[in-house]
Amino acid sequence: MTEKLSRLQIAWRLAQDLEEGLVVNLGAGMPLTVSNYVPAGREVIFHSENGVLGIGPRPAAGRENPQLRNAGNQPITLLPGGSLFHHADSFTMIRGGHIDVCVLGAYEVAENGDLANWILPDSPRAPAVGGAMDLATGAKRVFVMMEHCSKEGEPKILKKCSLPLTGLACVSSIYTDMAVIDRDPDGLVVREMIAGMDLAGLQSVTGASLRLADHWRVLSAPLL
Amino acid sequence: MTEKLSRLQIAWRLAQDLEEGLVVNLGAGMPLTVSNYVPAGREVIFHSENGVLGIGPRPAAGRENPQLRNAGNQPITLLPGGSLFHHADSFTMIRGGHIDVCVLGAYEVAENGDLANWILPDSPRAPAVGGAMDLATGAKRVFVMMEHCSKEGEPKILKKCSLPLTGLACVSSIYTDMAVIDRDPDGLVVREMIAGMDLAGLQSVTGASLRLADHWRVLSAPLL
Amino acid sequence: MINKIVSSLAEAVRDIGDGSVILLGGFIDQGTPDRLLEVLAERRPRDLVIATNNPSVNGRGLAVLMQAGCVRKLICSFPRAPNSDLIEDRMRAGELELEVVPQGTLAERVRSAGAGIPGFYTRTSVGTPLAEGKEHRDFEGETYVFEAAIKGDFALINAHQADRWGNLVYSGSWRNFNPVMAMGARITIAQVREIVPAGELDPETIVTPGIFVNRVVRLED
Amino acid sequence: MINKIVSSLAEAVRDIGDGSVILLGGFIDQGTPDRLLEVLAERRPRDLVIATNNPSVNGRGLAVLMQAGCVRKLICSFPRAPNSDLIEDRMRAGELELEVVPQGTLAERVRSAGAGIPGFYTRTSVGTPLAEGKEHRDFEGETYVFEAAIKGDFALINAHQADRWGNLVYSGSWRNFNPVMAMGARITIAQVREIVPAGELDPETIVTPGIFVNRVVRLED
Repeated sequence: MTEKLSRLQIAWRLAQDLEEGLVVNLGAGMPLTVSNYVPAGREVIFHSENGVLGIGPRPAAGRENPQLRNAGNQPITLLPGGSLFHHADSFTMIRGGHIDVCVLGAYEVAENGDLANWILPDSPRAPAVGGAMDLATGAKRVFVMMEHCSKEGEPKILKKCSLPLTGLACVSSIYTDMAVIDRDPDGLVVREMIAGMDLAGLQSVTGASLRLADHWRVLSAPLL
Repeated sequence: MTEKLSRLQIAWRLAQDLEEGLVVNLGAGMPLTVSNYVPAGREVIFHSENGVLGIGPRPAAGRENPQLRNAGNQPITLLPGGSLFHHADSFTMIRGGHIDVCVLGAYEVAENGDLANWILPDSPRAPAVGGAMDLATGAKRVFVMMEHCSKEGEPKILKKCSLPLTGLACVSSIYTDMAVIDRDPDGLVVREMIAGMDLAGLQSVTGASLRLADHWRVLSAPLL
Repeated sequence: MINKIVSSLAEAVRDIGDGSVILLGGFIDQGTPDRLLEVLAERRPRDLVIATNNPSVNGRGLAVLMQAGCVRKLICSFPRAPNSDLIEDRMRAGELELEVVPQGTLAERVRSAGAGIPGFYTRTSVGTPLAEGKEHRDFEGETYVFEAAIKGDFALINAHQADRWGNLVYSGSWRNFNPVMAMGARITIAQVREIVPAGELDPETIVTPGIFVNRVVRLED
Repeated sequence: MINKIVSSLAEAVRDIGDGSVILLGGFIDQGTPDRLLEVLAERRPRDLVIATNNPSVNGRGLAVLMQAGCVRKLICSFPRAPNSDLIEDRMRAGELELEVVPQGTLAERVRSAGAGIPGFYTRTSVGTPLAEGKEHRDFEGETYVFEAAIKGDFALINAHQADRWGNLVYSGSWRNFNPVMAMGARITIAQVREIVPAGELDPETIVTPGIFVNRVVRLED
């Protein structure tokens, strides 16, 4: 049977791919959970666009510093080696290609790497972009983590995005509850699928053509 | 008789016009001497383009910090309130109009405020501009200090500069060994002349038309 | 003697007039200049243009100014907050103009103004609705969009410590937009938690040199 | 464990190849990366393009590299020094290309490269020989000239203290161009006087966060 990953399991799976020494920005929401699952002993430097490098574990209850929070407004700690800077320097890091990986959620990803994750045209809310466009465009690699399909069961990986874009041809890898998919110059390549899933099954819930990597593996994650 | 000012006296005279609280950049060479003559008790903040604000008196012999020097490479001290920053921030201050006054030497000044102070076309030396163009263009006011005439006795204040320019229409005031001259929308206005000098005499050593201010005064400086 | 310390919040914001462009430091509710904004709201200036990362999320500061009807236009990256109904309602009523700007573009547009740079090119937003109507240009095979500087008449910021020359240091992530906005305005006004004698801040560690700051006011405890 | 500390100068500059664009920190002889340059000169790379405020004034560092015939082009603001005969002689011999850039324009061109900005407009140099051949453009009645980013393959810099993450602090006016050049290169290499354990540098006072630094080498006493 095909057991889909939970959101935390997606975060866990993505975290395994963050190599030692990378500088990684985690988008607000679900991506922020990724930092909990970096393998012990591996140093990954987490960046927050409000001017922090080297974010450590969440502070213990009662030990929060109200003047040290991430871009999701959660209390944080700094690791030894952490540093602080202002917004223009922070986005010099982002826009200038100094961030190795950013992790973002998505409404839609296209097979050419286009990303839509900031606005639903029919929303009554004011349009809010934050740092999403800067990160999508500036980071060396953009990892998307999301459910493979929308709540209505529609594919979110598409030939072409229908929603207003966040960035062009920027997504490098997609981590979903069903698969890990990389983008190469020819399109989308499935690197991992959950147990019981085959390419035809994955293709049936995907709006863009998928190829299977030669050495694809089963996508699995511990219970979290 | 007409007693011309020495270079140090020009510096002294200029220093009297630096009001409390101004941020002032002093060009290398002769302008650096200006800081010695700010009236006691008046706080003027001296900026050096290599990343220093709040330069204090020259350090006592043997007390120099080799890692604290000005743009002329002389040892300096910092006043309480001084700060340090990098070159991009330093020229944000300059280019962004945050420097109230810069003091520069000049080969030529034109009546429209054009300044030539960086290159002699027939020099065998490599052309070297340093921060002169940034300062001439970016400072709110540019004070020129120079001898009124060249060593050959030729006027240095001209209808139009003949040398390659440093900046366009940037000079606000000129302090020479004979006069203090301001620029207004109609041209050059003599604010002070040395004792014994009259407008005709000054005009005869000046290549641009001068007007005499209504309340002009005698230019004088203590013996230095 | 140079003394940028003013004795009250009201004195600090005394000359912010109708139609002023005001840059705000702060991010979410980290290091926002709430008290300056609240005291400004008492004076009921009209038609203010506010550049800030986001609206007030705690009902303080900018929320008070907006509720007082003082704001005509908001330039920001994330115009959404617990109280952003206010923004949306006023937008629908045609009483509030909104310009959405990517966060880093906002920071750089303000820094540019402070640095005497009228605008710059960035890849950020190319291909998105936020680039529509802007000049596009290719450099080495990549497409960029031109973003114009945002110059403030005033910046209102929040800092940890100040001295009488206006030197500032911040604390933790409350630094964020504050030093950037300080660079981009004609007059920068800081609310600070502590004032120390000149010379007490280590020159090596001052983040905002006093050249960028015009007035400092200490918050009452 | 992240460890950007390398054990020798030679290892620090091991991969600087012919034709590299190298950004140098330092100003006059304040905070120049002399030892890195001298060890690089031993390897005799060819056709280097060097961006720096000025040539070596003390006969060390860049002077050694130039005397070894490694430099094809110099981008600098003040190409004059006690030893600048060398520059002028080589220029006349057609062996050295010189691009003179106003000092602040040099800093901003490099910072732009580091910030993902391909170029910017400035009033500096308009109307002078240094603006000739460059794009001019008016903004609000003022004329500006376009200056393109300078991206380095390498930056060689000088700092006071470092940790294994590459965080740097400087000392006094030896800061100058060093943090700027660190931002503008693909690989930044710092010679430092002291290495301290991670966490010993106060996060509030780090000037160059380690993200901008690839290798750190401590000078022998």
